[in-house]
Amino acid sequence: MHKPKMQLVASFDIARLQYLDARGQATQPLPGFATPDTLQALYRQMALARLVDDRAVKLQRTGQLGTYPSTLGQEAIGVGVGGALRTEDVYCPYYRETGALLERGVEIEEILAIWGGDERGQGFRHAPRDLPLCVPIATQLLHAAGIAFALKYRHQRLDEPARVAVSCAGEGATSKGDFYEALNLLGVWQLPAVFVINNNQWAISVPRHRQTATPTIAQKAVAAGVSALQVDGNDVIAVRSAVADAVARARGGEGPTLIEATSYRLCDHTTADDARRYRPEQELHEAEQSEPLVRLGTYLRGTGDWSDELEGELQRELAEVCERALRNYAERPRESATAMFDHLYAELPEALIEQYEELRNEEVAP
Amino acid sequence: MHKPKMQLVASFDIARLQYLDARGQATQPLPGFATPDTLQALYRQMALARLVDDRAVKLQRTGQLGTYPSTLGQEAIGVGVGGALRTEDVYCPYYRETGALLERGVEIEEILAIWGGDERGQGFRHAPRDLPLCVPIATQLLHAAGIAFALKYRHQRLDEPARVAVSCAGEGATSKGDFYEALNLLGVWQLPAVFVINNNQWAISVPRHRQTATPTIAQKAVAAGVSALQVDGNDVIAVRSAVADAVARARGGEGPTLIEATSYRLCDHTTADDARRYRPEQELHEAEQSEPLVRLGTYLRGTGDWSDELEGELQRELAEVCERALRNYAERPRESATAMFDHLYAELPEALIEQYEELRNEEVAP
Amino acid sequence: MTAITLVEGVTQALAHELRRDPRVVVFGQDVGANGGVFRATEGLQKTFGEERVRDTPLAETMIAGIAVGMAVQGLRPVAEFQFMGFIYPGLDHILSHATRLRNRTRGRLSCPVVYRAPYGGGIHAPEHHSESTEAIFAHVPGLRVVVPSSPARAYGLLLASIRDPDPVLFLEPKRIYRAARQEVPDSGEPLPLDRAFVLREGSDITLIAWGAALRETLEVAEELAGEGVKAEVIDPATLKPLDIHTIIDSLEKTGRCVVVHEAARFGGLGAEIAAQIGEYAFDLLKAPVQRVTGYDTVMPYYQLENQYLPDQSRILRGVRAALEYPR
Amino acid sequence: MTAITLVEGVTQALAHELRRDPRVVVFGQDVGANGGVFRATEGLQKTFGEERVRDTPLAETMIAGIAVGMAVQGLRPVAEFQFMGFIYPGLDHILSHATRLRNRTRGRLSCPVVYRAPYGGGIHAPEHHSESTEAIFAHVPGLRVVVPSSPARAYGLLLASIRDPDPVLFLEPKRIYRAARQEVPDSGEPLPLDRAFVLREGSDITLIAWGAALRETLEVAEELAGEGVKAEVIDPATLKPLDIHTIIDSLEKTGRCVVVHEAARFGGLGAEIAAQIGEYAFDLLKAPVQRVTGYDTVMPYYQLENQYLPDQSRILRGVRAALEYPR
Ligand SMILES: Cc1ncc(C[n+]2csc(CCOP(=O)(O)OP(=O)(O)O)c2C)c(N)n1
Ligand SMILES: Cc1ncc(C[n+]2csc(CCOP(=O)(O)OP(=O)(O)O)c2C)c(N)n1
Ligand SMILES: [Mg+2]
Ligand SMILES: [Mg+2]
Repeated sequence: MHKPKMQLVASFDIARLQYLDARGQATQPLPGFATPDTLQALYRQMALARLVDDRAVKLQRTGQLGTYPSTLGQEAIGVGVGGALRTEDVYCPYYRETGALLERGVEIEEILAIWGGDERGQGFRHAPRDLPLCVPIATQLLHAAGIAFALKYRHQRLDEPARVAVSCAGEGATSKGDFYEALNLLGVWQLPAVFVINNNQWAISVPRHRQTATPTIAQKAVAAGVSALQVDGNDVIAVRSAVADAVARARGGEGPTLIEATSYRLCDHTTADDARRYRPEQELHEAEQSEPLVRLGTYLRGTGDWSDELEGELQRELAEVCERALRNYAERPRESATAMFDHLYAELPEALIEQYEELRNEEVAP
Repeated sequence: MHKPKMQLVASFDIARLQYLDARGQATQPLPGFATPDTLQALYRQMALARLVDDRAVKLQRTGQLGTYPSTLGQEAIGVGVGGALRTEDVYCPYYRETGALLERGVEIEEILAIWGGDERGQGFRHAPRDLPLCVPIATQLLHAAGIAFALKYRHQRLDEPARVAVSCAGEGATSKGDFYEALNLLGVWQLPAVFVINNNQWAISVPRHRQTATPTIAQKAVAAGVSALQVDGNDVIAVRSAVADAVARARGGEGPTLIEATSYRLCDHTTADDARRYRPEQELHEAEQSEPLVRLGTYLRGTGDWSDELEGELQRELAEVCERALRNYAERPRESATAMFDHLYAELPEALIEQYEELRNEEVAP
Repeated sequence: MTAITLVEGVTQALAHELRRDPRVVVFGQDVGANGGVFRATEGLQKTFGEERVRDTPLAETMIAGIAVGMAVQGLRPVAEFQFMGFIYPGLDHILSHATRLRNRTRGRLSCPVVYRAPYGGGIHAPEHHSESTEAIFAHVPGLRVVVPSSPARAYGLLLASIRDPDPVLFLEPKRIYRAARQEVPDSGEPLPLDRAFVLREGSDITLIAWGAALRETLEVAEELAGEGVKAEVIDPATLKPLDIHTIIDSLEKTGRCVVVHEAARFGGLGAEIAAQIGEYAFDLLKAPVQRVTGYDTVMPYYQLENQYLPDQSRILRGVRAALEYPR
Repeated sequence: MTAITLVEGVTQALAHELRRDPRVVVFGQDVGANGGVFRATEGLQKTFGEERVRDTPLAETMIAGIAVGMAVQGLRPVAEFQFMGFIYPGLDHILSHATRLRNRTRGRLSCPVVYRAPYGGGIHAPEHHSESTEAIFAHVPGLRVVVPSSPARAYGLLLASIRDPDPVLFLEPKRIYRAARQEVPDSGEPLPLDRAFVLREGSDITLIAWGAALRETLEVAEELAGEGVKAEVIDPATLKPLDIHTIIDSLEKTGRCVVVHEAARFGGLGAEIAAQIGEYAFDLLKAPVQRVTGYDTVMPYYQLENQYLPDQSRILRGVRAALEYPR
């Protein structure tokens, strides 16, 4: 085949950020925020997320909770993202989000209620503006784009402070049109939004290499003219730093960012899944070597900022936090069946009153 | 903001192909196929497409045709693409396709019938395997992906010859999830398909720069791990050569290609549109300077392979061809109303017989 | 004050709300400089600027999805689908999110969005440009489905839809976009979203139709009047939630009913209306409810579209069947 | 031969067709090594290879769209949507293309595709995992909508669906995927797609239900038998095209009818069935057709799902209303 002469019209690079390697060694000077206090706080939140997930899985196993998606091994992403936002920013979660939700102030019992089949869990008492957990894959990214437009609009036209919309999704979600349509809009409308992809290598049983042919997820931003980078998603410092920078740029009107955080799903997809059916043992064992919690712990012990004693105290404290939450979850009052009508519309339309009555009568006298 | 050290993980380039510049001068040695005969044939087909579009628009203006989308100024894309396929390949058109359809053997009266509100036009007597014209934007790209899988499957498992699925869409279509989902699948399943984007700079009234932030459309393939290039879409030699190479690679099992062909819509979006409402006059005039037909004509005259005399002959011949087609279109028998049921299912279900009878009785005695 | 068309009623309502409420934003394909392919947003971008009247990229899932995000964050988005035939990629966000966010969060969040789309056939358009699949959306809990049939109702119902705190699908019968003119003062007065409109009073038979089909239905009522048959014509206008009471009240007088719609019959809204009449007016019914509808086949290309759409003669046949029952 | 469950009936039918016809390909999310989240494709990839039993990327529009392309080019695609709650992005390709290609090309091309999806509630699943929106699809001309309610019908109807020359939506009632076992020989014998099944004969009242709701419906019929009330139970199974004749024949005997479905009432298929009964059996009806259905609200999270779903007591109340009419 003849090789014609061609003219170069565009070039793109994808870069990767890491501060702590898998062995907990710093690979470069840490960012300014990484004081011992902050790092200990990040460690605590990751440990809490892990404990909450562990308790939730046990609740499911004992029939006290429905299907539950653990974040085991991916705690650095949720905690790194959640911690990088301001309270007034708007977070648009997917469903595998323990760390980020805790950072946003969502209560453990709210998280449990959601997976316990109770909409009231989505009430997010302390994160009233954030979107609820979202199950249909990638749809939250379009909501985040719309929210980013609203925030920009309200900042520019209604003199409100500059705020940012941040959303997370899995790497599988990046195969869905919603992801691309949202990203393309962020680019062309230059919206104040940051998308973080939790690339945990699996979409239930579908491995990353069967999801897409691209060597990175970050490069998908090239299709939308959006800046992007890849971070070591098991390095909470890298995640926190990359998200904080991206959020600052978005807030400053410098446009959106796509961040790929590479990690690994050390757990089953959900409690309804059995990963042994499809996941190579060997791959799992290797992945366990670079998990985020041990990594940060090793680093902190190296700098003398962590110890068995502190670890013991922490675990005792977190255990109490969880017990309290589990009690609240167990003891919450049952919701009346008519609640399924109470929030369907702002006001119950006349056409539905008959059905509402029927349901209420059922409940009082089944 | 501190600038951390980052590691480069991926790089991508987008290149552009051109053989004839806007003034009809060769910018590099022409590819092997570009003999005077072939170039004259390409010139003829572009001239025919232009004449068909012209006649169709006149038919619409005189109430003899419905809404019609002309390809004025974009003839090199359709003709360049259509001519690069083998008969047994499968073409998946969108709706702005005069040149490609003619190349595929679709009859002028079939094209007219479609826009004349008659499904029989989609019968494609001489292109029985190709998909019909497709109106919902970008959907045909997913059909092409499915067809490419079928062709690969039938080649590998049913010992059929290696065939390729080729599809076209506008640059506006690249904003739709279907485009991205299809492209991603081509990449990860390595399907024998070629997507060609007619970047005519406008999606009805929406200019390219409001459609996406990317400097090129070709780079969108980076999101799918698919190879891509940009071609001068007003240079029929470049289009034909790029598509032929991509089709050959696909046929040889070397995977899919995305080709962006840059052009300009010198006409209204359709006969239902009035581009003066939104399109800058100046931009139109500039674009007219680089249209494909004059460009190739100038080149051929330069090499002594074209002349006023040949042009006169050609126009006379093409006029006749069109008149014949218009006559056939005008004289085609009316279709019976019950046709709307005849091809709904392979066999009319019992449940529909009553409605079928009702319709038939209506028709005989309205 | 000059008389305006239905599509101008839409424009007038959009302009009124854009002026009244800074949270209102209008967006879709070609709604800006082009004023929409049917000119429903004519001049709005010039008056209210590109931030508030915006062209979007070509992606219906996106249009449906970002509207949810905008609404949740305190805007009043009015999203246009260029034709109903292209709304389907947006269904997921309408059905899974717009209509569920309030319920999902037990009232913490809400989604006051209006999705507009021209719908219906009869304008000799290309394929997919003549859809009327309102029944698909009317089945979705939490949604309101509104169809105006006059300039005044287009204006008043769109005002109400934009101000409504919940998601509304607003379907505009494009065949009658310019069919009639009417004086519609820009009063800012909304029309109720929970009341059917009795367009003509009568005691012999009840004719129910919405959108463009009302044209032929009213003509048939007029023709019947000539024969001394008094037909009552009802426009539900808000197809969901449906005001069945007005319909039942009419059946009390007439005992006979014909429902007319362009959409395919099977699973169309004529079925729901007939079913509710059977439930609430069983003893009043003197004849089966007649459904005069599009056939259960694909909307044909335009050469055959008039054979597909219910016309006066088919409506009249339905009326006769209802009047002459039992034979 | 051992007795199998409904989901195993699905697997057996898929395996049979994969073996019989080299053009058959099965694909969807997690259908390969994982055998589907409900194990409907268990073991198929091992037996038939990755080309024929394929995991797809996570994109439902793509799944719906490529199936069209495969079918047009002579394959027999069987596409799985993991849950009906995630099918909506695929609606456009089902409604605009799969069901229209044959008609659009006047018979030149056809689209023999089967879209499978587990549907219905009652398994304590997360949000969007309990949808039953069959009415949306049953309104689409050119589609077949099939719902099995036993292992044998799952097997026979799926065989027929795969061999059918036109697009079929095959909805699998996941609540009863493993509820009962039945001996189902792998005979390759399909069941008809145009006939309703009379599951129980009776002369006092006609109960119509499909999918999982048949369980409670049959229990109610049994309970009624104890009271000396003979209920006839009909499973339409093929919801579109609907075999109304079998239903009317039953009404000839009973004159009373209750339709049961999980889906929301408004615009649900109960309405279409009630409307057709009104049209074809007006004089036979001794009481209004009773619709016992899900409420017109969003399917709740699982704590309240059993209050949402029609249960024996609600079905029984419908039966009493039909039997005791007029009071
Ligand atoms: C639209 C849609 N399709 C299918 C599903 C079922 N499903 C739930 S999670 C999942 C895999 C998601 O993988 P990924 O995006 O990588 O996120 P992860 O679970 O790995 O964090 C699938 C297919 C869904 N929830 N939504
Ligand atoms: C899904 C969908 N949305 C909207 C339309 C209406 N429409 C027809 S053509 C068009 C613009 C397409 O622009 P582009 O993709 O650039 O192709 P071009 O017409 O410029 O060749 C639009 C919005 C459609 N046909 N399909
Ligand atoms: Mg994943
Ligand atoms: Mg274009």
